[in-house]
Amino acid sequence: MIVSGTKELSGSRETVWSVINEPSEMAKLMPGVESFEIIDERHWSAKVKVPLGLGGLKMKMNFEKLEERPLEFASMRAKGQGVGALMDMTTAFTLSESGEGTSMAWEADVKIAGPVGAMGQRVLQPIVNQQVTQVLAALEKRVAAASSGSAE
Amino acid sequence: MTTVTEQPTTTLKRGYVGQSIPRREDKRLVQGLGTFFDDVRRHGMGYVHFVRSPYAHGKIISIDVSKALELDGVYGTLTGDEVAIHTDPFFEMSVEPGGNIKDYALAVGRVRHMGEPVAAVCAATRELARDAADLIEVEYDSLPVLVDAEESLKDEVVLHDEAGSNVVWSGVFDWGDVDQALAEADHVVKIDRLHFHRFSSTPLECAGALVEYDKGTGEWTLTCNHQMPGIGAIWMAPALRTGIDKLRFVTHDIGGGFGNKICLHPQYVVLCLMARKLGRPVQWTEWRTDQHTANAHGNERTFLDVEVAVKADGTMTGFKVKALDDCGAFPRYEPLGCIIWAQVTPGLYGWRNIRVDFTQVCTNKSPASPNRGYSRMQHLWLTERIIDIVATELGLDPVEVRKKNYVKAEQMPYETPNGCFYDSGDYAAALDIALDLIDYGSIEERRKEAASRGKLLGFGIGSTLDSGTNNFGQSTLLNPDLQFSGNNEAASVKLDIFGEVVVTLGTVPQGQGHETTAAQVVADILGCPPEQVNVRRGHDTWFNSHAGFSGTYASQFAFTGLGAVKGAAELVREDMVQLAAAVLQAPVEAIELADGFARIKDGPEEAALPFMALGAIVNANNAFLPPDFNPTLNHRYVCRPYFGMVDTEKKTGQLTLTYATQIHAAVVEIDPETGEVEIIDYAAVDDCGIRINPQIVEGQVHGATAHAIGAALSEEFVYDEDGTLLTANFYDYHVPHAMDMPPLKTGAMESPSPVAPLGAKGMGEGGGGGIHCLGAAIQNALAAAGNAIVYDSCNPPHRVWSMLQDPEATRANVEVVSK
Amino acid sequence: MGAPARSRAISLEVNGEQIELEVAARRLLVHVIRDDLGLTGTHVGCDTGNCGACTIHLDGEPVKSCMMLAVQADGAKIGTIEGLAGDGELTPLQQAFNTHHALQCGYCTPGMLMSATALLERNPHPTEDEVRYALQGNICRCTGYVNIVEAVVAAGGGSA
Amino acid sequence: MLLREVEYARPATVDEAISLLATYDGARPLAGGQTIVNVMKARAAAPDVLVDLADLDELRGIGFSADGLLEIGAMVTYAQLQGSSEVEVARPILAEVASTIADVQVRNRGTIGGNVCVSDPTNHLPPLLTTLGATFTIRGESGERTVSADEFFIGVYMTAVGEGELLTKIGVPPSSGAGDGFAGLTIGKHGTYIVNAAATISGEGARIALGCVGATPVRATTMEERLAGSDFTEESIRAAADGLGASLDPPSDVHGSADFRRHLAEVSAVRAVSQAAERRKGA
Repeated sequence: MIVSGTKELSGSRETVWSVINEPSEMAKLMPGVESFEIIDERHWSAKVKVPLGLGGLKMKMNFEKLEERPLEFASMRAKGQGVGALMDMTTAFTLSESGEGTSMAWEADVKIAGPVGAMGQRVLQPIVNQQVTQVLAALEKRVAAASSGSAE
Repeated sequence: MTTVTEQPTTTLKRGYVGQSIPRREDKRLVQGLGTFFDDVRRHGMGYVHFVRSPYAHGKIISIDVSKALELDGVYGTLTGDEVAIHTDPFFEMSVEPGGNIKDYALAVGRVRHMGEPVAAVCAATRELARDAADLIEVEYDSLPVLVDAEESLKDEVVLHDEAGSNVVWSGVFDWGDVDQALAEADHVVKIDRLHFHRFSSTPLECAGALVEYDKGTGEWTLTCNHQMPGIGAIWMAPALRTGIDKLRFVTHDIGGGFGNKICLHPQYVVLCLMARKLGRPVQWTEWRTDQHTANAHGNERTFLDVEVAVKADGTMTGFKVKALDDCGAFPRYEPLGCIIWAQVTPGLYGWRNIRVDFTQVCTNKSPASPNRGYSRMQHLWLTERIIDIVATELGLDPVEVRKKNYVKAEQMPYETPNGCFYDSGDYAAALDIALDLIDYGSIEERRKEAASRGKLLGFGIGSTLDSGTNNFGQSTLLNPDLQFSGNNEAASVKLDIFGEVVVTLGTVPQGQGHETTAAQVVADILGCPPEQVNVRRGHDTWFNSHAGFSGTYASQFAFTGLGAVKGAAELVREDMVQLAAAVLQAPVEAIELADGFARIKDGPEEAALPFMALGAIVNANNAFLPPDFNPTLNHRYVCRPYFGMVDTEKKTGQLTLTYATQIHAAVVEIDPETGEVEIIDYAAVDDCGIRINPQIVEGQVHGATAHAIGAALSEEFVYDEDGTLLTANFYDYHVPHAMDMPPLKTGAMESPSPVAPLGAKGMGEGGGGGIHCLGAAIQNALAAAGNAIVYDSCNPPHRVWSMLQDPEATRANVEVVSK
Repeated sequence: MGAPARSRAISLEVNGEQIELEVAARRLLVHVIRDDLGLTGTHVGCDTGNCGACTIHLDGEPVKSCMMLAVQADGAKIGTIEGLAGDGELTPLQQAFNTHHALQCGYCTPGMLMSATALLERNPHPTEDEVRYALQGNICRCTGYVNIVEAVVAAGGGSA
Repeated sequence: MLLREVEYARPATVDEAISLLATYDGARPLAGGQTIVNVMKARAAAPDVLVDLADLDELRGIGFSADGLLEIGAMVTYAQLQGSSEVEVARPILAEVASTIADVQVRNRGTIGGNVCVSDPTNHLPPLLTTLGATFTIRGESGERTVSADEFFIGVYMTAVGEGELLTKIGVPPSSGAGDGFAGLTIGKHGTYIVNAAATISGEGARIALGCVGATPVRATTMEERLAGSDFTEESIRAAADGLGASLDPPSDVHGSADFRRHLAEVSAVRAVSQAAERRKGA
């Protein structure tokens, strides 16, 4: 499943880059992160509990930075394993200047395997969309805060 | 020149046989007093849970069980590495390349389908075992996934390195001269592609076993629900490097099998190893999701490049086809499916020129396993599709074209182009009964009435055969080196000290009512009421009479199962008659057995011995009998049907023995806006020769029909491109419930089998009649809305809707070349 | 107010007998019935609550015992298949299942009987459609439902 | 089939329940359990604490508010809806739709509150309650609030009921001469919906909501506008539905492609509206 979109952010490319390219910053944006660990420059891991109305879906996620061109492009791979589910996601962000702010084009290729993947297929896309919406909303806030912070 | 094999038969006095006696199994089952494997407990037993692969294809990088072992209450674990050390790969039936495949009880180094067992853990409770399984860390590297048989054939990705190819088996079957038939035909109808989908009978009780190991003797006891322990032991004993008698299979009641409980040997071997490793009884109960993802799917088959030779008058003289069978990740019972279909090569039709180019491949899906109508159903679907597509394309009447092409009653016994003998039957007469039941005469009127309500009405026929009793010699048509031929089954009958008749069976019933029908047969032979006959429940390979391929499969109980019962009962009868003659001092000819007595025919009333007296004399009071007279009242009989040898060059021979006929007819209404298919009339006519118990026969017809209706309209194992099974539970894999099933009308004929011991033919599997007649009925209904061709055996609303949206896409599949 | 706990002492009336036991909160009622109480007539046929083989009576109404935690049943009256025929005397419905060949492997039968018994208590003379509606939550893979429906209708005095 | 460890509490009052939900991390209410127990069996989503609402009789009532609103407690089962004389009088469509949810056993346990709080896109009641103009009363430690369906359904498995809160009742306006309809395509009879549509026609016009085509019920607003002042003939209803499918972005799955769902959305909407119009005439 491929989900993609473009988000206009009211912050400079430097600000946006600093948020999305800093694992610990990114961790704050993701819903349900319970713990976070940086292994090395290119690898980090997190324990997440995807919050759903029925209770959390617990997963252990491993992230790997794949490619980066500062201020312009970054891609990473996230592999998550929970009980009966396995997630493999490759995401890429492309930043460009857009007036005062930054335009961020993003794309994610998400694969969910395992029995839970089979059970949840009809709700998977909406759930992924929900998560993405939450991340983007948090990102918007964070960038806004960082921008106003730097302006002070 | 082959001739029909005459089986030794005696005329059976029909008394209880032929009656719908209520089943004796029922009394315990309706009170919840049946004993299924999961009902059995042992002191100190542990529960096993499997860790299963979430990947359809991947390398196993590492397995770490340490955290699981730290958990309180965990008894131990087992991984593929240990399995590879302590067992040998299972015996493969194929020649190369499939024969080189190494199939172990747990994944060794690589996973090849989603849900494949990778490790096992045993703990004090079911819940703990699953907790522990969650703690086992397995690291995988994913590999490219094959979910399409045609992709598999390219061998760009190979599942089994040791085989070097995804092809399990391939070969050409060529009977008659199809090229000449096509050359001489007035019309050649070409069909590019037909697809028979994946589904299975999904017995309501999942698989499982309780396994105990006796360290002193090296023996394992499996309290289980294997439906064919004979073959189970043949697979397991060599893998476990032990003797076949070290494996004792015990079954009590089994919650349905339908062939799906034949390939349980991988899981059972894990349980055997675990029981031995831990020195305690271990128990495993499969869950539904596991059964769907990783146990037993029916064979999926794609038919390519079909060409049918048709004469101007509608006579079909032959066809050729490329069949591509998808058996999933491991062959297991395969490649037997590459030949079993040949038992019904021409279907019900008289065409003599048939060429089938058959290839079977592995894919990253659940392994296949025999499934009610195993392998024949797929082929019969092809023949029925051919008939209806030819009829549609050439404007022939589906009833008339069938009657014209059916093998005729006067041709029976009929030798098929590949040397099988259709023993008896009158297909056209059976069709007439079915047509009457659905009021065929009113179809056009009903079609108009439905149209006035915006519905598309369609009518269809499915004509099939259920071939009963396997000749395992057909496996040598796949692999001449196999040392298999023929078949046999055992039973024992004895008269006990208090005059009870005790019967044990070699068969392993899962709902077919063997306790009842065997009692009917024995009662008639011994002259007592069936209540006096105790047919022991279940099966125990140590104590029941048991033969090499003992089990319940291949629609063969009526022949070999009851044949063995009959043989053993007749031996006991002979003893009883001789004993009575000796005691009553009358000639043997003067003795009759009736009403629980041995007596002198037309003799005085007191010249009679109750069975109890006979039993007591032999078992407790026999000193007065002369030394050279030793009636035992205790006999075992092995029924060995005679098949003769198959011809591996010509690929001909008697592959089976009896052919029951099923003619199904259905009327459906399609809602063109949603693609929903509603069955508004359904009739199933069965001719299985002598019906031992008509009510049980009818029950089998109902059940086989329900399976076929489910398969035709909703049951489908669908995989996505990553090899994830999308229909892994009863939400998405929809089996018909009471509101989905239409009322069924049934009809019966009795064309006694001239070859079977009781004139009765195996009939439990049916032939998938519903799949054929519903496909035909849907095509018939769609004729008024673009004339789409039904190309798939499963037609849920979305598929019917797309056929309505783009009938041309389906029509592009078919071409008629007329001369 | 009781704080959340991983196990709980519960009391059940099972087939007329009062039972007290301590159960883990996570355990399904069906497992407690089968494994702890030894009433193995209640079966498990799926893991998603579709098949109805585990149907029991909870305070007189049919429910699926695999879709309930045992702790939820605290204080309830439970009826299982073993309680239908007192002293081995089959109920008319059980008898009708035998007469009409309404079972083959017998695995779905207990759940089917519990659903049908509840129907007949509410509606002693159901029509065929009413029977099919009442049994929709019970999957049978052997019979095609034909004889089951017939047996229930017959037990209600009708003919299907 | 085998659940993770979980803690269980069975409060005697609504306040206790709310307090438990607010106090314990990962606590979730347990109503009929016909979804959540299943999900826990798969170990998919896993609450840490279950707060069983079984003893909260306050949530089991069906009655009328002072201003005539039909009030249904969150713990009212589908079977109760089927048998309720209040529902029969005030809004019979609720009983009619409830009678097609799953099967007898599930209807004996499953609740209206559970159905909406799960907010599964294939559930029956979210689109129905959306067209009926239902209100949802949510209570938390800081008090009670009442929201509309549009505010209530937030996403898949997500509703306006926040942590430490409980849905207590659902208010449904009585028919008052309105006609209600419900249609769609299921997997087998009374099975899971592939697409469904609910419609209500009253003096104020038509309200139409679609299920299974998005995370939450989707209002067919264009169709509603086109039907303003309509005579509700079959032609006019079909004309109003034209293009509805194209406006949607439904998911694809094994039971239907996005295109099939778009098509079914139109068909279901037409059928639901026709049924509603017919019933309004008959009322």
